[in-house]
Amino acid sequence: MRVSMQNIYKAFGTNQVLTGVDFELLDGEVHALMGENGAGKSTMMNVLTGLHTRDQGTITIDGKERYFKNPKEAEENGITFIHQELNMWPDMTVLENLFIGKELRTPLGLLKTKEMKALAKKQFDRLAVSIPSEKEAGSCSVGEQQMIEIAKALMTDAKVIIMDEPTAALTEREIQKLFDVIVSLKKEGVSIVYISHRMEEIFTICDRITVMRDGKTVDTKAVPDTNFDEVVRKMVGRELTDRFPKRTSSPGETVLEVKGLTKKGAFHDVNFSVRSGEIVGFSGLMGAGRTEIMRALFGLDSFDSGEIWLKGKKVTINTPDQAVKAGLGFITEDRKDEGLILDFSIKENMVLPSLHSFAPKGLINEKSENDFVDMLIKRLTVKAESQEIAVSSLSGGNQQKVVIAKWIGIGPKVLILDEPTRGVDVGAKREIYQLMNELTDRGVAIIMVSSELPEVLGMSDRILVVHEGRISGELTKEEATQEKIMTLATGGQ
Amino acid sequence: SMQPPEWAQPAKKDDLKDVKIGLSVSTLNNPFFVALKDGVQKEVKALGMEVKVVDAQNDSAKQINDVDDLIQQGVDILLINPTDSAAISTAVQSANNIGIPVITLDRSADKGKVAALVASDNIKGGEMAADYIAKKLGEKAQVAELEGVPGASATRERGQGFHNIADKKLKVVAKQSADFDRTKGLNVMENLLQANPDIKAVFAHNDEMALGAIEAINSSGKDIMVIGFDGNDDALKAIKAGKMEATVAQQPDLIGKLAVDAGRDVIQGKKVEKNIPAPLKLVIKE
Amino acid sequence: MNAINESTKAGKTNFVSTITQKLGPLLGLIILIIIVSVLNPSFLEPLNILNLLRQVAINALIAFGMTFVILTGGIDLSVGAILALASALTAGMIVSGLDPIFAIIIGCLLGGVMGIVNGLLITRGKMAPFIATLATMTIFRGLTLVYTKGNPITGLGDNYLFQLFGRGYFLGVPVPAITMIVTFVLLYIVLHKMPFGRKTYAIGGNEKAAIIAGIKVPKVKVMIYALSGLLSALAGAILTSRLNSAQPTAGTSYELDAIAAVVLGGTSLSGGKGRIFGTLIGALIIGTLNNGLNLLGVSSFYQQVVKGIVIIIAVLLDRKKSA
Amino acid sequence: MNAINESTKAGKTNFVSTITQKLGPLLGLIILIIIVSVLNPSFLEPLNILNLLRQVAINALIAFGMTFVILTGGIDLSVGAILALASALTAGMIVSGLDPIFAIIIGCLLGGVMGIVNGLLITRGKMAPFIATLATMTIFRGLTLVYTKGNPITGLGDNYLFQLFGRGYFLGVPVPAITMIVTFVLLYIVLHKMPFGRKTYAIGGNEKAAIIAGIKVPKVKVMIYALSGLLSALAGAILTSRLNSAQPTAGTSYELDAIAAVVLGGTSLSGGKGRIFGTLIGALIIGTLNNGLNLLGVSSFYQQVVKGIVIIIAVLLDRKKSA
Ligand SMILES: Nc1ncnc2c1ncn2[C@@H]1O[C@H](COP(=O)(O)OP(=O)(O)OP(=O)(O)O)[C@@H](O)[C@H]1O
Ligand SMILES: Nc1ncnc2c1ncn2[C@@H]1O[C@H](COP(=O)(O)OP(=O)(O)OP(=O)(O)O)[C@@H](O)[C@H]1O
Ligand SMILES: [Mg+2]
Ligand SMILES: [Mg+2]
Repeated sequence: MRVSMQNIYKAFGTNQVLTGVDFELLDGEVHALMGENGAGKSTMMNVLTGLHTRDQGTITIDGKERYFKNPKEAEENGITFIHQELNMWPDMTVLENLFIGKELRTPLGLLKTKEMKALAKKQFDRLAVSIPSEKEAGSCSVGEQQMIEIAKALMTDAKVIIMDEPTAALTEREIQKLFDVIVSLKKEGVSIVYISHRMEEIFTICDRITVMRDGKTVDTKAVPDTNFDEVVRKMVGRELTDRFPKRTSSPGETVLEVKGLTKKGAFHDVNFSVRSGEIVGFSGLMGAGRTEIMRALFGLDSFDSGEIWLKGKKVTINTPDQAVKAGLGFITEDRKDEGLILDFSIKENMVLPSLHSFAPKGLINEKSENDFVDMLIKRLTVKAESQEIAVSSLSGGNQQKVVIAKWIGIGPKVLILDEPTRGVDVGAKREIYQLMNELTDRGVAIIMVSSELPEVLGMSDRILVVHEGRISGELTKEEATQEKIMTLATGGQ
Repeated sequence: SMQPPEWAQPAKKDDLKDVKIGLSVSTLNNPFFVALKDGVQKEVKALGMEVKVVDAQNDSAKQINDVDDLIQQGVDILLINPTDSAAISTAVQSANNIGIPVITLDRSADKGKVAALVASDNIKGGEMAADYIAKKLGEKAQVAELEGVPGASATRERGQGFHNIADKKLKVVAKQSADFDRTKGLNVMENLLQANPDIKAVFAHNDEMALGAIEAINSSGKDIMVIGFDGNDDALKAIKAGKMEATVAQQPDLIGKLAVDAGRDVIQGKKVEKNIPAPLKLVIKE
Repeated sequence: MNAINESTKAGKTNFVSTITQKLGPLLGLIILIIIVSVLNPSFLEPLNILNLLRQVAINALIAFGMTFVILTGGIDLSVGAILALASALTAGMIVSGLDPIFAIIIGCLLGGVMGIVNGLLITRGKMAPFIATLATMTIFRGLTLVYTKGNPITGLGDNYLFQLFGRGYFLGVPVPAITMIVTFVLLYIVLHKMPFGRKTYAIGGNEKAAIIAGIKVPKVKVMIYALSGLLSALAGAILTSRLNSAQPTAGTSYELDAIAAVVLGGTSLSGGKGRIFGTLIGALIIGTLNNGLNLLGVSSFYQQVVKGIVIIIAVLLDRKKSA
Repeated sequence: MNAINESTKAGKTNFVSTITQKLGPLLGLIILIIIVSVLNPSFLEPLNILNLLRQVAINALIAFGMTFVILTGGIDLSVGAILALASALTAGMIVSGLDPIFAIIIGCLLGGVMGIVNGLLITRGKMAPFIATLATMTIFRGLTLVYTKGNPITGLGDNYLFQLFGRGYFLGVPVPAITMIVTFVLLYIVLHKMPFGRKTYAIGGNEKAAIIAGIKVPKVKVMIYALSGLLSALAGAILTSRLNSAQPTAGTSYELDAIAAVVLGGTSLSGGKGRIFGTLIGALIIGTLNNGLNLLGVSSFYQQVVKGIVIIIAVLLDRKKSA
């Protein structure tokens, strides 16, 4: 199926998101769509599939003008969208999730459960995963959930599949399987729109690349005719010298020490320490238990045994407020769900953990609050018209900067960053790395949990690898390689 | 200060030609008070006066607001059917302050100056019911009592009157509140019958509950005498049809009429009785 | 902290917790029945059980509709008011000479229409269900009083079928109980065996995702509020027949009893989780409490205290289990 | 689709929408006042305005507490019951010879304790606020009836200060109105100028994020339900003084009026968004409606219909603007 979108305009209120974008998808190609956060990639695809209506422009499908009223109509006409945010019903079973809105039914209107189960199994086999169809979707790992979404799309006999960051939550093995499926789909003549911030993947799997910036198409090129640096330059509109800025700080004395931290069924005998000015990277497969360790450390979850020492003193951390008091900051992996209050302004979000320091006499001193936030906005180069606008209107990268800024106010001794650049574009990524460097220069100890190996290798002073809830090895910056990390992460020696 | 400021006091009217009456009713969700209101309106019309009606919906706080609002509209006399005797006192006092005479209907006011109270004697009515049962079924018969909304003066007074006699002459084996409500009367009665199969008579604090109780008794197949209170249309019909034994009938429309008449007398400067009794009668099948 | 932990549910405990979750309310009911019947054996007499079933029917019917509403994450405060208005209109039609059974059918449809008004305010008007149905509750109550002038409507004649509907027995079982059971079976099928039920859960679980999945969310919601209205009107018809009259203040605070039944049955007020079987049990718990406390001669003042405490204990136990 | 577009709020429109959002309810109130006073000029007479303020005070005080509760995404159905129970206990203390002012203070504290019970059920017990406060509502109502034996408590003596509290004037303004305004100013400062207010909004905006930011969410919530209970008890004290007695059924369905005031004031029932100034306006709107409809001689049946319709219109207009 050939899809052509021409001169598409779309605004949300006064926010002009698409300003005359063009896009052309051919039969049986894998077409990468790239651009910074907020460039309008997801929006363009939502316009195509009818979730949003365009303000202007034409869409043709196989040469004929065609506009869908809603995603379901698009799907019935062969265009399926795997959304960036998982569209899951955590309390419903996997099977119910797969067939929502398109259940098979008898002429009397009753559900045909057996047939649906068989169909589900067929798709899961194709993806080489085994997920019991009676399992509650919410108890599946994020990777499994992503696989369910993909299976859902495969079930529709699609001619075009749009994948919006499908690999953000997948393991290497799962990604490989997905790529196999993409190749076989391509052979069947299915066209694929592939949206991702992961450069390596784009160059592995895609045939052509379209780069967007500020709601416009910048360029479309075949993959062999372009390279990494050119794509990045077109995306951000300027030259990006190096992806990972140079680490300059040198680690000082030990700030945090974790001894024998254990929680049955989650992690066992976790020992590690972080020094001031040091970045310790936590690597491992998806679901290895890194997030759970950090949540326990921060007092969000309970643990069974173990000790936490800060600057040589044993501390008790049972609740997050104790952690914050002790000087810990936690940037969670899900910024929308746990990091930000979306309706709050930038200012209100940034001062939240340190509110009381702005109200020495009980009343909040707005002037010092404003000054402080202005300073942070400038230092972190948050792109926003004012500190009063709601964070929900910021792009992903800028939102992430607000989350980090939040913790600067408490003067943290230790900062935990869980997947700090997930879903963040190259330009913003670099700025976040720079910020981490600045923080360590001031003596902050940083724990960085990340599933992106280049990031772990590029930014950490020391790397700990987690495998099934245990620390399976430690590598210095110098000795670490992708291969060594992967071996440790999969349980090899 | 307990008085509104000078600048806010309304100008006193001295033109008594077109008399405006304010009527505050405790509730209009109940046929009794609807009839009472109708009685007022009919008499007012007959006398060529004007009446403003407000409905407190059984909420004492709303009622004193309502009375404030009536005063605001410049009524010359207030007819108040209080939701509660104690709670209405402040409203009566504020009317007194401005010099508007007050007549209460069905219930009295604890404090403040009331020109007249027009009411049937609820205590007496309760006694009549108990006497009737004792007379019909003999002493020590087992009876049940369906009480009205807890705390309502009708509940208290009718209950008091009933027990004045019943505690001596009858055996009250069960009493439960059914909130003056027919549905609750039905459900509560069903359950009471289950717990006390030997009941011979039921006294309900109003006809609504009595009618509910009758439905319960009918489906249980038992033969139990039911006495209600109020004498509303449904109850009278039920008595006529032989389904209900008796009711202590009030005459709400008469209460309304008597109140208006008393009000007229007050305005014309005539002397009125402090307590104006409205006749009460026990209605049984002829 | 709690909010976050709540969602932490490992795979294995799931099976056990599903079982206790399903049996929780039933267990509660059984314990309650045992307590009551030990204290007063007459509770278990057949006639009392039949009475109990009849008393429960009205609340259960309303609570069934409320279950669908709550599953979508909504709430319907207007059920009691719809019951009263529909019942008044039905009685009015009967008095004016319409065939009673025909009047009941029209009355139920009118109840459905009132529910549609709720649904449209919520979907088209984008009002929060709480405030939309709070407003319509006031309006429907007012209209009932306007229509009845505050008086009960009586003189409904003695059509045998009509009387049977609220007061009669069929094969020895009270007709309202039969109506309740038949409705339960139908709705059980709709909720658990048909796509409509899946959509109901999907809306409550994740409304945005439901929209993207092509579910016509507004349409489904309107249908659900219509169902709630229709069932309230049906409950109203039973009440009208039982009382042989329409009461202007009928159904006052029935919404609270219905919501309590749904929650006691284990359905979550935030939507997406719950079962209609639980609601049936919840209604029986409340009915048993009312009936049992009366049988035990507990004063109506203490009855309220006991009811509140039982609700708290039941919900707390349910929480404990799933934690 | 709608649900998704709803969140569409671009940076620039924010400013304009904040303005209309702030003025929306006030505008509604002004329009209402104009309509009423054109139809009946006596509405604007000084005494009526003073009466109106006094009438509004009770609902406004309760609604202030409710605003905090709703901002955290909760709800408190027990306010009316707390009012009744606290009022009965206060009256009981006065009758038994305690100094009335002292009794009022203890009564308010007891109201706060009842609120703490709510708060603990919700935080420790992890109960949904709706069901927790529904249960405590039943319990507190029952306890009130048990304590008062269903009778009003009278004979409160004639302590001048006590009578002044509900019925008196200070500098020409009714004392309840002064209590309301002072409370408003204090709570305004707490909500908009102090960390506690920020925390309140944060919890309603995103509870998980608030927890992670180190806010002691359970503590804040308990304090807020305590505040709501305390203010209900304060309103109860005013009512006791006005009625010169404690009524066992006082405050019935006051929770609905309070919630309506909060929502009319533009606060969102899902939490995190709203202002206490709006609530004051909301309470004035409801008060003006009650007072105005009485002055216009509208029958109480139609009053309900009109009130419901006004609520719908007001909320719909508010939606329109922010859309
Ligand atoms: N429903 C919506 N309402 C309001 N603004 C929206 C909506 N959807 C997207 N936007 C805005 O449109 C812009 C483009 O968003 P879009 O999601 O298309 O970007 P993207 O290129 O997919 O970015 P990312 O790489 O972060 O996914 C952003 O500024 C975003 O805030
Ligand atoms: N809130 C939750 N509910 C259910 N399961 C969870 C939850 N949090 C974690 N898990 C499960 O616990 C295991 C460990 O997950 P964890 O998030 O700690 O891993 P991770 O190494 O940080 O990986 P990720 O990169 O996905 O965060 C996984 O199997 C995950 O599915
Ligand atoms: Mg996107
Ligand atoms: Mg993680």
